[in-house]
Amino acid sequence: MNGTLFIQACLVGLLSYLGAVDCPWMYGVVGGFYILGRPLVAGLMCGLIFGDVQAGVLCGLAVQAVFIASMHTGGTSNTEITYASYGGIGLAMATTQNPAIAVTLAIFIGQTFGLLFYNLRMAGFSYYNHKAEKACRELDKRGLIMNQIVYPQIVTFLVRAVPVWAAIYFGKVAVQRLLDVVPVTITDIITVLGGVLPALGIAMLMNMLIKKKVELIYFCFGFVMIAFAHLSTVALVFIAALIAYLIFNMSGHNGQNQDDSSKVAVDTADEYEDKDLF
Amino acid sequence: MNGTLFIQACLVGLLSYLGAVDCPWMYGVVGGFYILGRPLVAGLMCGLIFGDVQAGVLCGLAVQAVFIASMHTGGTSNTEITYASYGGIGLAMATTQNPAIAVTLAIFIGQTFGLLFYNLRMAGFSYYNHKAEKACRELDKRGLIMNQIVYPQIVTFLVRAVPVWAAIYFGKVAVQRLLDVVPVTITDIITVLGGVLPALGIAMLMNMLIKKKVELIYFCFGFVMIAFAHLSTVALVFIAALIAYLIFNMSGHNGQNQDDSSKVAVDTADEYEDKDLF
Amino acid sequence: MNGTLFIQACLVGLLSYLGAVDCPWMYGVVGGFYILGRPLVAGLMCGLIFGDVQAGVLCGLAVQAVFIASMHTGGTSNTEITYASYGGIGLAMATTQNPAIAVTLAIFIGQTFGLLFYNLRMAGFSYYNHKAEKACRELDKRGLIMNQIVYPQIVTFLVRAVPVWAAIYFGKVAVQRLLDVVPVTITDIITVLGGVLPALGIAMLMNMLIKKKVELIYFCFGFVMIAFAHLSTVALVFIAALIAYLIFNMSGHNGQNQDDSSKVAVDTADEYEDKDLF
Amino acid sequence: MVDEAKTKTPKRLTKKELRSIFLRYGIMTESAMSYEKMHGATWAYSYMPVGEKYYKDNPEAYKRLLTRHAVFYNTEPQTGQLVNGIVASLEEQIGMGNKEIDENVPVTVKASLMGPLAGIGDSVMQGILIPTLLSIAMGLSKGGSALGPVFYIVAYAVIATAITIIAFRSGYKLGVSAIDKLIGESAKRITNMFTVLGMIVIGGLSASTIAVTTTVKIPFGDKTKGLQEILDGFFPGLLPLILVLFTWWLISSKHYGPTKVILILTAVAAIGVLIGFL
Amino acid sequence: MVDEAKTKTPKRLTKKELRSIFLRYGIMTESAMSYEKMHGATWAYSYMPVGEKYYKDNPEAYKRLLTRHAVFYNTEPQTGQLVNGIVASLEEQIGMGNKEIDENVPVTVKASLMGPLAGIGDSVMQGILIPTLLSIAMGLSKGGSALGPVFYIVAYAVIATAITIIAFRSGYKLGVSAIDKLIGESAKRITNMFTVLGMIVIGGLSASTIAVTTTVKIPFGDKTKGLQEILDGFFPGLLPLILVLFTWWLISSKHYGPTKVILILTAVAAIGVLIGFL
Amino acid sequence: MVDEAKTKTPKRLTKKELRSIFLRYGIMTESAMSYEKMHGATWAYSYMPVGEKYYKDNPEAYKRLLTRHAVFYNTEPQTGQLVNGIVASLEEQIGMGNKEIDENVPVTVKASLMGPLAGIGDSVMQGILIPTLLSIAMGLSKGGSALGPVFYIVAYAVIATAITIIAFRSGYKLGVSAIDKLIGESAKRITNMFTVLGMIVIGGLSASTIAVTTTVKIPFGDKTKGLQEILDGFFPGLLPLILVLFTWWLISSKHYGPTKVILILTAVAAIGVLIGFL
Ligand SMILES: OC[C@H]1O[C@H](O)[C@@H](O)[C@@H](O)[C@@H]1O
Ligand SMILES: OC[C@H]1O[C@H](O)[C@@H](O)[C@@H](O)[C@@H]1O
Ligand SMILES: OC[C@H]1O[C@H](O)[C@@H](O)[C@@H](O)[C@@H]1O
Repeated sequence: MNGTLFIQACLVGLLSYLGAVDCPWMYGVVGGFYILGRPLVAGLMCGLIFGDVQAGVLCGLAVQAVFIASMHTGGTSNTEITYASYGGIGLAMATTQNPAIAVTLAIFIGQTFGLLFYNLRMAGFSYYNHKAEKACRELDKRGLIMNQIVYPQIVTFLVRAVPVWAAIYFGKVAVQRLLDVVPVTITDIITVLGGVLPALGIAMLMNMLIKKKVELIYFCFGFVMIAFAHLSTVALVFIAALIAYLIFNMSGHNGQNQDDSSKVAVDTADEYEDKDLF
Repeated sequence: MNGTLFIQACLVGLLSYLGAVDCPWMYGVVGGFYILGRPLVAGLMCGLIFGDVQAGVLCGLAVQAVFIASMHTGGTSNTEITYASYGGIGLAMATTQNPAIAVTLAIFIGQTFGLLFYNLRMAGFSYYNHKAEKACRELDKRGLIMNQIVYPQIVTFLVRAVPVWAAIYFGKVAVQRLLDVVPVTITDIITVLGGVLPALGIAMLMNMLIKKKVELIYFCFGFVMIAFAHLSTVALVFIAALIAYLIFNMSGHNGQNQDDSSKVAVDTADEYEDKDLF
Repeated sequence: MNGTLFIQACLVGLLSYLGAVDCPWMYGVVGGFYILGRPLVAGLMCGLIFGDVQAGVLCGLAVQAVFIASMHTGGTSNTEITYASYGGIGLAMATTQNPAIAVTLAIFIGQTFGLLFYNLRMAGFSYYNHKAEKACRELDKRGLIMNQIVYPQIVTFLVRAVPVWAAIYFGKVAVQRLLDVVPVTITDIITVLGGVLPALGIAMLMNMLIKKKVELIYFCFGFVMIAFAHLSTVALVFIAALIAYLIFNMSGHNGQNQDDSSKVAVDTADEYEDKDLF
Repeated sequence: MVDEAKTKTPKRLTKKELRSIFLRYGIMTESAMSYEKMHGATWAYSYMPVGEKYYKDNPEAYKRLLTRHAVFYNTEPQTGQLVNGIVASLEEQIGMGNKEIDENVPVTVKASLMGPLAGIGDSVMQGILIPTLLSIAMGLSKGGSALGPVFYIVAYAVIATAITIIAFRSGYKLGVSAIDKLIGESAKRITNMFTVLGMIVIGGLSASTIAVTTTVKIPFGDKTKGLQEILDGFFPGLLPLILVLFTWWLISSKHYGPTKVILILTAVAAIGVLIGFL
Repeated sequence: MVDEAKTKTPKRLTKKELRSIFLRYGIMTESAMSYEKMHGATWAYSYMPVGEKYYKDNPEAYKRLLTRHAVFYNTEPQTGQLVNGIVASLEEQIGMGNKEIDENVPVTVKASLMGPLAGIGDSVMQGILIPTLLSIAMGLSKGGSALGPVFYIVAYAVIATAITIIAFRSGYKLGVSAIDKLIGESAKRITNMFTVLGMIVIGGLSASTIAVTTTVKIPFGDKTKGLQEILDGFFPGLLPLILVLFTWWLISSKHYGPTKVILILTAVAAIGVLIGFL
Repeated sequence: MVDEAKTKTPKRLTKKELRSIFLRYGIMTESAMSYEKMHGATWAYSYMPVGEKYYKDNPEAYKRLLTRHAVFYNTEPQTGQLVNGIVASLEEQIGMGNKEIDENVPVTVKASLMGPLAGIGDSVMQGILIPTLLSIAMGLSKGGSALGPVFYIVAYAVIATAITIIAFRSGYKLGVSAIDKLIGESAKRITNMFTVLGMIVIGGLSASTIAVTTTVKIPFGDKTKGLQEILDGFFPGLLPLILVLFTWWLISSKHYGPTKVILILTAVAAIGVLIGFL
């Protein structure tokens, strides 16, 4: 038994639980899913665990690029980013430490086992939900806590930490062998897929935001400002904010504010402000 | 007699008829005036005819730059682009194959003979128009077709294909001699004129679009985005579309949509859409 | 006595009076404060006086950068730019002709003696103002002219031209000595301060313009267009004009124009125009 | 729509007949264009299939049909298929005996739509679409590649054909109801939107197509510097901007025609070259 | 607010109790998330402090409290603290015996707010904030520096925590009055504003994150030129744009789920690689 | 206008008299400026020609004229010619005996216009025009060329003089009717437009003029990297932005005066340098 690897695998497994969307201990999703769960952070963590921060961050960087627009909306996710992060980067760190391999493994793990485990669990938790609801009706406070928190957490720990631990501890050898035999075309396809995947998260968000086809004009404007004018995202956020604010004001100029527009003298600007927005 | 040149001149003459604004056979202006008639396309065609596509395209490119903003509005044109394209590029291909010469010839032919022939024909067609109208009143179907289509087409073929053919077939020698004696100042002036000419087409369009002087701000904005921010036209079209859409929405927020604004709930967004624009 | 320096100092002193905010002789502030008073122009003037236009302009350039956003609003100024310009650049031209020294001296003179003299004079002129008012009540035309123009001008000439003259005539030696002993840290601080100072003028203007915190979005937009998109100020003015014009139109679409919007047919666009803006 | 079941005779136009009307108009619009009648009796030719269907036995009605479509008419021919579609649906109703639609209606519709549509159509097609596609194509042709013209031919053919088809179909579908939509408030908004789009894009177009630079050198100490370089330093494209505004002023305020303007521009170019400015 | 002085019992919630509600929700929201109930009974758990305070001696009311908070609920958990704040203030009123607020109100409030807030919250947090911070962080990590992830951890922790706190406080302060503000006209405007912001930013995001390039070479005379290079010449990012629009169309019009879309994208990548296009 | 034919005496002001009023104001506005009266009795001096014309034989009226124009007054002097023009037309009416205009009217007009005009005038002249021209001029002066200052002198003299003339003429033409236009709804819109223009441009101004960079180096593995370089990587100009917002906060929220702010900024610079940050 490889003692170091065992401990490393345990730590990575633990982190993959702590960074899960349903893990509460890092101040809910704030410190968990949205910090620990991000591949870039996972890269740093795995780097620390495997003793090579630079290699870890480079792996994190590569995986993050694939999952930067990963979305988790309405309980549905286009990828299981935590399995992907810790499974992919962890395994890569345990073997080649090659960012491209990390990406391949992350995509593979995230889209297969990851989504499978995730969806099974999401379906299964109905069981505890019903028991928790029953506990509410019966004023069974302990039952509520056990069924809403304790049992689900135990389950989610098991289906997350254990497989990731196993993947790293036992997968190391397998991965190394696999890498020797996998045809280069497969690697190419996965590389291309890595560039394509962000489209899914973005499309999910578009689906939420865009109600009329005409509104694609906003989307295309943003696209063009980056693709043609080579602005950075930070600059775009400011420009977009201006446009959004103009639209906000514009829409405010009809209806309710109309009748009393004459009353709104200059000196009442501040109260007016409150009524409107900030 | 130079057999090859004869055939080449015939082909160019034919194309200069097919690309004319009043030639129907290429699906009206779609395939004719707006495709065959453009100097860039004429360059390709002449290149094919004279057996040097690259030289042809280069001539077409140079002439197209001069005529890119050429407008044909209300029957009035700032240039006779088809004579210019095929006369200029055709002659240049028959002689020096030099793009600068092509531009000079195109401007010269377009602004002199070209506009002359064009305006004479536009005036003369009144004759057929009256006969066609009379045919309508008398239910003379054949008369309508002859006077509205057949005779005018024969005339326009003659005043287009023949002069262009003649210019190339007989002009070759003349042009070559002329080029030896014409002073460099004249060439310089024509070169400068080539850079200046697009201003006319644009100004004609401005005249159609700009109703109040303040609206020059839109024009200047477009100018600045290209001249200062070095955006491409494609990017500008997207940006302009966003601004136009904002203005469309803005103007919609008064008047009719006002009263029932409260009724427009979120779920009726789609019907609302139809009422508005797309 | 150094005759050349004496005359040079006199000329610089005279210019520092002519470029003052309260000096009328150059068509008020137009030719005085806003032309002669600007450091860039002062640089040219001092260059001419000291016989090295290039060095003068370079000093003017450096000082202008510090004071480009210098504001004079409501009688209050964040710096006494005329003392700064002529004192600083003049002294530098009399000594090292080094732009960095010019900046240091300009900041030093402007923020200390300059503001001191300025504020004392602004307070002191109340005296003449009261006498001028009395003259009005008594229809004492001569008294009005003397108290409103003659005496104040004599005073302002004395508190401006004389100190600047003295600073240059006597300061030359002192400055040269000082420069040998002043620690480099002080120079560094003044250099940094030179970069920081424009913030004050801008902040004063922001204070006048920005009524609600949300409006910072406009400010930030302008900032981003320069800092990220590397546009020039000229381009920004056009873009800003477009946005301002959109907002102008937007605000016009409520209230008064509403009711008669149907009456505003296309052909009355020109009269409508007058009613609105230009 | 009238009740089709009641009477036997009135049949709607078949797909084939509609296609015929569409093509006759699309192909022949400008076949006999004169300044006096412009598209004139092409309409009569286009509606012969309607006459053949409904007025085979009613020569008076047939005559009236042809005669009312032999008057002056002019609009942008491609987007103009919209009007053709509307008129087709109106003439179909008239032919089917719908008494609610007077025989004057198609004439009025044509007369009231042709103006606005010419404005929008020309600016969208000639002002935006064609120059944009051409400038893309010109980029692809650098060095003389045939790719550019081929791209343009394909792109324009596809897009413009699609526009004609969509325009005709929409017009036919909307029919009478189109009049409200196309003349009412909403139409003004759409026109306005396209006008703004057009103004911005042609602003950009003038920056990218008008090529005027000055050759003047101005002395800078012992070296000289191009005036053009200096202009580019603070306002790239200033000369083209001045030129296009000047040309616009000639047309819009002086009401000069294109030929007069060309002469003036030629004079400007000649003088500019002769005095060594351009 | 009810008159607190009148009766002894009804006390407002203490700071400590409020903090407890805030934290219970913030930490446990997604602890037992299933597709069936989503956040469900976490709310019951969060409001146990209210039960302990007000319903210690009233088990029926306590049961009703827990039961009404055990139903399906889902929103973006971080910004969702706003709803938690509002509900806290409502439950406080109910607990204090304010008869004007029915026990149904919190349930209705939750049900009507959760939808809009999910939309805005997800797009602001997952669509704008996280990708923007991550892309900054990725820039800082180039070469493998730990600076990137450290920056992200700190920045996101601070900003997201601040958002949760501000959201909860605003909600609690607004209380019942929030309902108007959050469902009325003004809320629609704010939603709209954020939607526009989101659409523009994700447009930019897709330009910067989706990485698809073609490897096709096309012959250019004797040399070959990359198709990608040609595309970049007139529309940088055209392939990513097409891809994301295609993906969006799959989701929005075809109503495919993420898994199906991933399979399609994988097929696209595989075929693209196999035919040598990608 | 009163009927000029009826009585002999009331004559309108001659061109020469108007020019005199225009110049007296334009030249002398700030000649005796104190914090107490600001432009004060310059107005009395400016309106002496009116007194000489109308009140030669009516010393009481002459006294009243001078006295009412000896009160506190302050606005931006150049654009302020607008008010001078309005007042000239009012005083002309009063002088001609038009009883409809009370002698109080000019005073009220001045008092109500001076505030808004100071805001707009300062931001347009000092906030936009001058910095823009100066930054162009500074570009032209690189290397020490006199071209920069010469350009600025000419450009500002021409533009500002034109502004004063146009402002005076418009004011005189509008006369009483100006009051509505300048205080009503429309004026608020124009003010608002210029305010937005100003805010955007000074945003850009702060990006281009405030020069603060940090000298801190941070270790990056074995090498070090400038913090500034890192900041530039994701937010160019972050330090200037923070600085200007901080300064604005000092002025707008803390209500510090310029001198206090300068001291604070000096302290910031000093500390920054001493701790090795700036
Ligand atoms: O869509 C709202 C919300 O739904 C679920 O709770 C999860 O998917 C969250 O990540 C998401 O924010
Ligand atoms: O202006 C509308 C229309 O007028 C004429 O028919 C021609 O000049 C066309 O090219 C133009 O589109
Ligand atoms: O603020 C208006 C006005 O106030 C004073 O008169 C001076 O500070 C001027 O420079 C300024 O323009």
